[in-house]
Amino acid sequence: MNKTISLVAALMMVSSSVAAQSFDDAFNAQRAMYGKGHSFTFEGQTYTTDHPEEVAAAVEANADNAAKLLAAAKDQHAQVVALDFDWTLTKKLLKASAKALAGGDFRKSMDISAQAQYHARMGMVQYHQSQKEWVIAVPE
Amino acid sequence: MKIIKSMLVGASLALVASVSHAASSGNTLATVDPEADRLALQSYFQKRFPKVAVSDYVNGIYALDAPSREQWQEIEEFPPYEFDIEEGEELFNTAFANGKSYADCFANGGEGIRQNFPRWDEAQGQVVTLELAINQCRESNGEKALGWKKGKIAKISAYMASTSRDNVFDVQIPNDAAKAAYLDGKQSFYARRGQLNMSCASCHVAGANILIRADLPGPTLGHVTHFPVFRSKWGELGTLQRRYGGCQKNVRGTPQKTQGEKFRNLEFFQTYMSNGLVVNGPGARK
Amino acid sequence: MAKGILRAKAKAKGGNTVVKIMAKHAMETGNRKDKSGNKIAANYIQTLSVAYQGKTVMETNMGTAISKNPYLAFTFVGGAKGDELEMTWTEITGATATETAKIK
Amino acid sequence: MMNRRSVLKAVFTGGLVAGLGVLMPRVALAAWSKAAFEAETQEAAMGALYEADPSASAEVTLKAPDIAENGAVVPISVKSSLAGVTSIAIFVANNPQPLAAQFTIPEGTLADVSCRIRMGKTSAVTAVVTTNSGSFSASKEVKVTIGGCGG
Repeated sequence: MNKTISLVAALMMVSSSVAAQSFDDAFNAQRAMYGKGHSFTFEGQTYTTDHPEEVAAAVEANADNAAKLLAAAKDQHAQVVALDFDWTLTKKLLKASAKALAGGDFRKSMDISAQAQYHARMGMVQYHQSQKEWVIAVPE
Repeated sequence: MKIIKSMLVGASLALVASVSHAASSGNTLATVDPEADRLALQSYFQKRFPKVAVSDYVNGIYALDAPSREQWQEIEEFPPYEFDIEEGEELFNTAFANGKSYADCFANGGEGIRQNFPRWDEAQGQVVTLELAINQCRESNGEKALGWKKGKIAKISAYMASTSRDNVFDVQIPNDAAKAAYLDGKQSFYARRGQLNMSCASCHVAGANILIRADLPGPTLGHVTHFPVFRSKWGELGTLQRRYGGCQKNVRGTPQKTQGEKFRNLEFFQTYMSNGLVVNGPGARK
Repeated sequence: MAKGILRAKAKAKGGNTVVKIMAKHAMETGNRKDKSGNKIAANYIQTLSVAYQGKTVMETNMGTAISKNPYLAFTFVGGAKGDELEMTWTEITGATATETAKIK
Repeated sequence: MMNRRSVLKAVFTGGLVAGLGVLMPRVALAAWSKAAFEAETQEAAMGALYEADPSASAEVTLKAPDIAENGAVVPISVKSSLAGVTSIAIFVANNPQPLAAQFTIPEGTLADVSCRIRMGKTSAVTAVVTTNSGSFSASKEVKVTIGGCGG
């Protein structure tokens, strides 16, 4: 369910960006179609559909790494909160991650942290896009 | 189901794209022209719904959708907010501990003045909404401020609106500071936010009368005229800014502060867009 | 006299009287649960009857499917401006009251 | 609000209605019928009120929306051109308790009533008009949607 929502959001990010067939477009389309862990080629190069946060989380699951990822996600979240552009789900994700960490489920905590950090980062991307692009929605 | 959802959102996005032109009114303090914005918005809706009279937009979605209009008219036969107007009148006329009352805080004893709110307050250097003025009145008379979203404040606001029915909205932008607040509100209205990446305009300009899941969003023209509203969903009366918070949650964003600067500026912009239309609050909505 | 829970609009028109009544009542069905998961006890208006000059002109029995702030509209033959209607309601709890409204 | 006497009275009348119900189950018109209002199927509710199943009639007009704006407040009107109408009842088949309301129409009151009902989900809404010569009905499906923002 949550995944679907971010998928929709990702799709929408695509349609609101101006340039055609950029790497971001291709990435987002592939991601929307296949989810994470899929490979695709773009201009001769092979890429995966993982978000940077997911790549960062693809390390050994232990207390130390989980704590680091959670801290990074919280930091990113604090930045988007300061812009007044945070998404409702992120707070819940951070809580869920902390709970998993406390319960010793490091893998789960790390995956959730990655998702939370991605949300927070996208919120910031959205903020900056909104500042520039709000004008195009105004009727003439 | 999930696919349908993304398709619907996609459809409304496509519409956004089709109305995206360079606006004649600018996005800087030097170039922004509120009156041009207002006329552009009116002509946008007139082009999309040529059969709907501008004056009918005070009825929100019911100006556009006949089946829901019929149900709404049945509700308006005996609207649920009548109890709230009565209670609001009582609250309004109840004296504070110091013997003064709301009537002492407002022009014309508080009657028939809804159309002038929100207004730019030069002394305070900020936009003052009717609800803010109500609480400022309380605090200056040594009373505790009321909660912003529902209950007493909404009832008092509803009563004050009811004494102003058919008065024409006349929000003034007297100087550059006020214009800056207007511009900030305009930007808030058109800026996308939340996980669903939608702006107020996604639903209430481009998306007006287009199904978003099972709902038909109302047009922003005339949007504020009928507030506060008794929403069947709430089962009670609520203020405009309560609804703002709800909308921001609907697009999966954390709501901004009720009666904070952002929301007050948004209300300033949105009400200016409805200048020339009449007060018909309080209203009943689904 | 304290105000009751009923509001009525009764209008004499062409020999008939059109009556619209709304009651301020939550109409708890007994099917809802509160935040801690306990059932909220049913409490709704069961009956509402309207009399004009001692004669019953409408009697309504209501169930759980009636909306919050119940609404009732009907028309009876006769009635004149200034005359009074007597409206009696009874809750499932047994509480009951009679309120009046003038025909306009 | 509620005093001891009214509770006692309620218990007493409640008992009386139940007692009457046993004796003559199908004629309790004016009294609030526990059997009918608390029945969990439309069949049972109708069974408690009517001798025979009501027959569909074009002379019963049920006005209800195709799609309810909000299931919590659905405006319903029932009218009939039949002669000698004594009562009108409204049923919502898919509600937990299908009988919504029952109106007794004395002579001199028009067979034309409006009310607002709750609907938990999409359902057939049936109006039954009872006259001296039997019971007649009209039905309509009313869709209830769960909205994203409004409902």
